[in-house]
Amino acid sequence: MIYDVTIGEKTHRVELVRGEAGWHCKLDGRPLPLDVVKTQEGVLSILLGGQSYEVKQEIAAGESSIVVGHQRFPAVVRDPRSLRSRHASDAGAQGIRKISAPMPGKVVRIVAPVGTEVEAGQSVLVIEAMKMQNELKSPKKGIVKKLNVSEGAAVEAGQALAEVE
Amino acid sequence: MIYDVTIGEKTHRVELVRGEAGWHCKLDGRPLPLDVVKTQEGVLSILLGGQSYEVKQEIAAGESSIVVGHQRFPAVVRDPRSLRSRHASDAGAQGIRKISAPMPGKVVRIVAPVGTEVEAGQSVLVIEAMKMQNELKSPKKGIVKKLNVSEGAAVEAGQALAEVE
Amino acid sequence: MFKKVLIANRGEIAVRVIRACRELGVATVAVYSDVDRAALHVSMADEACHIGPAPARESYLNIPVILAAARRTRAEAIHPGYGFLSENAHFARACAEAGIKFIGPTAAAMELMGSKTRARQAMQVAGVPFVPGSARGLSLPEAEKLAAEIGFPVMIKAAAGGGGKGMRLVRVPAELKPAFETAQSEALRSFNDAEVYLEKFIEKPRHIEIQVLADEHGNTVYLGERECSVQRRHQKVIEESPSAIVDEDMRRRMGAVAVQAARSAGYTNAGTVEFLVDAERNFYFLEMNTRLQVEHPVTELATGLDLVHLQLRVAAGEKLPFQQEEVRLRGHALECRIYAEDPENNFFPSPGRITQLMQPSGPGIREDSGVYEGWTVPLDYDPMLSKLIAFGADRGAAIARMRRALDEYFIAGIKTNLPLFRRILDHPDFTAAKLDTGFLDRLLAEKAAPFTGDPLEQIAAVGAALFAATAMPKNTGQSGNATQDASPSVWKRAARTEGLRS
Amino acid sequence: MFKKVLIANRGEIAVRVIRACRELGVATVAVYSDVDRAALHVSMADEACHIGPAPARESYLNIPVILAAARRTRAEAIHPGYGFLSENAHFARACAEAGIKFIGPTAAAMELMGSKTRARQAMQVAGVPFVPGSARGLSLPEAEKLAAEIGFPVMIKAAAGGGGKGMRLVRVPAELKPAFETAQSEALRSFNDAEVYLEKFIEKPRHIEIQVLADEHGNTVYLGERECSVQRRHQKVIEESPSAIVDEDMRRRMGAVAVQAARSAGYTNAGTVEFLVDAERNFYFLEMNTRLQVEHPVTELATGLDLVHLQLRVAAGEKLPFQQEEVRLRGHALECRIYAEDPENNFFPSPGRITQLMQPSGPGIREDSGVYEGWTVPLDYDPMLSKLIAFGADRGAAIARMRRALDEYFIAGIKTNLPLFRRILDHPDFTAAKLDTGFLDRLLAEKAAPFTGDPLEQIAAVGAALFAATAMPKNTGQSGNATQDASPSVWKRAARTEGLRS
Repeated sequence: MIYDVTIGEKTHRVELVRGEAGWHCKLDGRPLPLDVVKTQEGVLSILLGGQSYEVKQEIAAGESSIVVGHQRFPAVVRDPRSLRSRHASDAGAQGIRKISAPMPGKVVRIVAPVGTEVEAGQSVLVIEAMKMQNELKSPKKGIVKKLNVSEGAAVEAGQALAEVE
Repeated sequence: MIYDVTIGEKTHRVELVRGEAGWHCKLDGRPLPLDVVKTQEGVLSILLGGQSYEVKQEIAAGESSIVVGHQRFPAVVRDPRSLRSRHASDAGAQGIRKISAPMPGKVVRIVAPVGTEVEAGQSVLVIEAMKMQNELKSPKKGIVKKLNVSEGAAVEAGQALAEVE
Repeated sequence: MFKKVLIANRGEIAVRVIRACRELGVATVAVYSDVDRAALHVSMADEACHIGPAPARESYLNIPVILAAARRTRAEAIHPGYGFLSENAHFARACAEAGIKFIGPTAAAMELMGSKTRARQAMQVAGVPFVPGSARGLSLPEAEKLAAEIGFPVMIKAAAGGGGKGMRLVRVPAELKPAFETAQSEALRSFNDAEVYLEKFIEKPRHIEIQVLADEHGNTVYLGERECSVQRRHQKVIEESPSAIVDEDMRRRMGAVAVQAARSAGYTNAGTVEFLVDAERNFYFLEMNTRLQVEHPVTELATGLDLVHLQLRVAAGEKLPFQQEEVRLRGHALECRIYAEDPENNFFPSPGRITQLMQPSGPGIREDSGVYEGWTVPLDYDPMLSKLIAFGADRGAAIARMRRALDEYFIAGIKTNLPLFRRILDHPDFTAAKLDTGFLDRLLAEKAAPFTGDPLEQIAAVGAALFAATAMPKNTGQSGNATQDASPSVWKRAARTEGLRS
Repeated sequence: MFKKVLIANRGEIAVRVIRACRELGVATVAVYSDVDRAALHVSMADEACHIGPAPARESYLNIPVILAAARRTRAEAIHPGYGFLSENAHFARACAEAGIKFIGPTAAAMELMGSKTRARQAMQVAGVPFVPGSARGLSLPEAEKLAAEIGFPVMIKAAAGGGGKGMRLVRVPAELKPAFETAQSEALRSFNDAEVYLEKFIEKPRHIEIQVLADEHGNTVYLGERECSVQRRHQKVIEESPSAIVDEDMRRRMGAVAVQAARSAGYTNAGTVEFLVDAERNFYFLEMNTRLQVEHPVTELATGLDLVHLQLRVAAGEKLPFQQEEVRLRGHALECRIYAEDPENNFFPSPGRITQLMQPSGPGIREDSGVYEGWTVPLDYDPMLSKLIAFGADRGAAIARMRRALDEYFIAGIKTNLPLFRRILDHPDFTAAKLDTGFLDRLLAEKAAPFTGDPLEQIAAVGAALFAATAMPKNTGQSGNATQDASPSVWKRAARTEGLRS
């Protein structure tokens, strides 16, 4: 099996062959003499050159991270043969000028109606979830071009609420 | 679904119907207004008449017990239609005059060879597992009639090792 | 001692109180809303009463329904926990009228301390310095007038408030109006009371509070201090006891003030007197919280006492089992509040199903948790999941131990603020105890260390591929459909037969 | 402080030492046998070395292989834990010769205390009363002769022994021969040394031991006592600190004797002087254990110290960071040793796969565990899984808290002795602290309370039916085949869609 694993800016090519003795692994062409054991669901114990690593898979809100020790690595895994991503890649990373709801909640106030000129960081609307009110701020200086919701509306995680141009 | 549940000497008839609102339950003919939620694998939260019970299923060494609070109830469940037990019933309870290995191990010494007269509680052979030596004692006064193993033999859990008559 | 106590709360504090009751041989009654039927506190209690739909106002804030549950179950007392009805004098009074002991101060003491005006007067009598500002609720015009007088920055606070809900900092006049309105509506939602007031904002203060405990026979003691300067938007994130800047003398002075404050209010049971401490170690009375605090465990570890046991015993009419001189602090304790929120995304709440939970343990580690693996965190309540507490011989040892425990802690399925704590504990200002309530905001403004080039990145890459190759989309954070749940077992089979192991 | 330490052990103690190292910033090297590749201590360590097949003699007792691992990984020191090589003077010497610090006493001190004759002489110098018997290994004829002299009952002990392995009580002459031989072969298997000796058996003694700690600069302190009278076949089952019968004066006297014993042996690092205490509270020197004890956590909770931290610091050449006068006991701590053994079936070991693990937590609860859910307990080693420790303001509070924690503890897949602890903690003699080393055998001779007629039986019956109806044969204690692992998910699906919930 061949995978392209993107962590931050870097993409690594990982080749895996499951043999009698376990896994044979190449990372970016170099063979890695891994000793891998699955200890629990989503938890691997990897020995490499005498070093011991506990590797955990953290999937939450559609993002997949790999935890090694106390380091977390957001990882996107692609199978180069089928050029689609196995895990949704982090939308937040793409720097779009949309304002979307980060979790389910309720719109309690529109601060900047359509047409309002806003500074970067100025709040556009306020949504509430789990007893906390949170101001959704404009990602850029510009004008509120679009509002897809009105006060009182219930919103889903990821739902696009407004656009700033 | 109908089950006969044997706990100790008593056998209870439990009738279960899974309805829209959850489970309808009768115990020995009397309807019980249960409120049941599965919180984890093998763990139920049962509300009955305002009382809250955490009910856990403990299966170990082929025996099934139900744990409620800090009480453990060895339970054997039978489906009366198919008259076989769902869980192996506790062999130990049947008071047979066999001596069998309670866990995998190794016979380190035969104390009472075939023909030896033994008192109840007198050791017949010694097996070792997990660094502990344990003397297997005669369940009754009598004569060792049969030995199925010799010193050094590896034995499985439940394997009949000797008979006393 | 009471035979039976009803716990008018949920989450970790309900579990914590149930544990204390069990240890004292007291039967417990849990209450739960529609979304909490499968919650931990319901399974752990001896009895459980359904009290309504998810919204707190219709369940955990619903006084008539909760009192009815107490009567029906013949509970002799009610423990309110923190939040919800814990500082609601109407509730305390209603309990008294119903002949049910409210485990906390009297309604009168609560009202006195709840009323900023009267609390302030009591403090003046006690000669306590306090922060300038309005002692009572204001209208927006009044607020604007007062703010102009005492000068910006100012703080807007919910009169019925606590825990940072309905609080807003205002640095310039232009910000006052929107902040005032947000605070009002948040206060209304959180406390059923829109009243807010205004105070001068002290720059770079430390938040240090004194735990007090009073029995109903006139004995009042203080149990050392807690420093809670690590806050985000006035929500405490890490607390510790003792404080690195409080010495014996300062502790005695703050303790004396706190005890006097409590006495002047005729205070009984457990309470906390909060102070702001400036750079010169002057302390200003902030407010008195007339309830058990979230962060009470650090005091328990530093003193060796159990505050909930003591709350129950005092409420049952017992005398305090010790004198002030017998209270000794030993070692250092640290608490991290673990929230279901995403530190990489404005700390927005991240409700959902906990698909995996690996909890730390071992020497010096205590966890007060309200969740379990498989539990779905509802979005209707405060997103705190658990409290992780570390004890060590000194502050350095406690920090090192907390780091170790955080490394062992793993939660999947929902986002949590776990990654944040590592950053805080590694920050030179934190390890040097150079703290003020702005510390965390400054840290969050700093760029997090980039992981690229981290030697572990290669292992992570290989791990990611191995997880993909052995596809186990178990912990996807959704409450699993067929394929998601079935595949792990399929995978497990494969692993065993073909052997992942070499 | 050391840069890197190798832990020559497994299970909970390896995990506990790794945690301490991490807290002190020391890198760790784990060692593991074939059956321990997936063990917790391997995942937790920074490095791991395979040291051979399952049998301890070929792995955890294999000195050359372990030293080679230490050299290869450039470990500066080795922590032996308890058991295995922890009291093996050859190993300590071999470490010294290899230039690797053995974290424990010198080989010489170990040999002195390991030799009953010389230990006895040292004790005589120190004026310590001791139990009559042979100080050295005996042949069977010698044993029979001596037993006749000092009179029955007598105790046979492994010369290289400890932890009850190779110990046998003999009440009448006829029992001597078989017991002697069993002890010899068990000693050979456990310690590679068949030598056994013989001692007078004191009726109804309490087992009370003193923790000592010595640095390499001539400072030796005692850290209070532990009572370990709850034993089965000389295996400690529950330990506590302080002891209910030890007052300040007795503690001081026992402590002085223990410190003198340690000094007379040129003892360094942590050690324990065990005493038998008779009904008149006279104490007799039993032996000195030249290692960290399994039960060290109760001392840690009572004193607020971390013994493994101190072991490492002392071994690294640091001075003790405190004086004897600074050591203060506070509260009461209790430890339950959780074993994979079946209390309803002669306590036979019950190895196998842990299919479910629910662990207690909350106030005053510490767990030092070496296992996790899904781990298969090998049958090759001591069956201890974990240690559950409870702390409370006094003995009663600690017991109540331990009961509460035991109620929260659940292990499925293998049999454990968890059910036994409830019986012990509820026993009037235990709660009254009327203890001696025969207490547990007497309790076990009593018939366990019958559960029939228990009001909970009906709930259990319904629960059993519900589990059958929703068939989830997950935790069958076998390391799961396809159907067993697949069905839970199938069931889960059913539960969600049709809703078990009402």
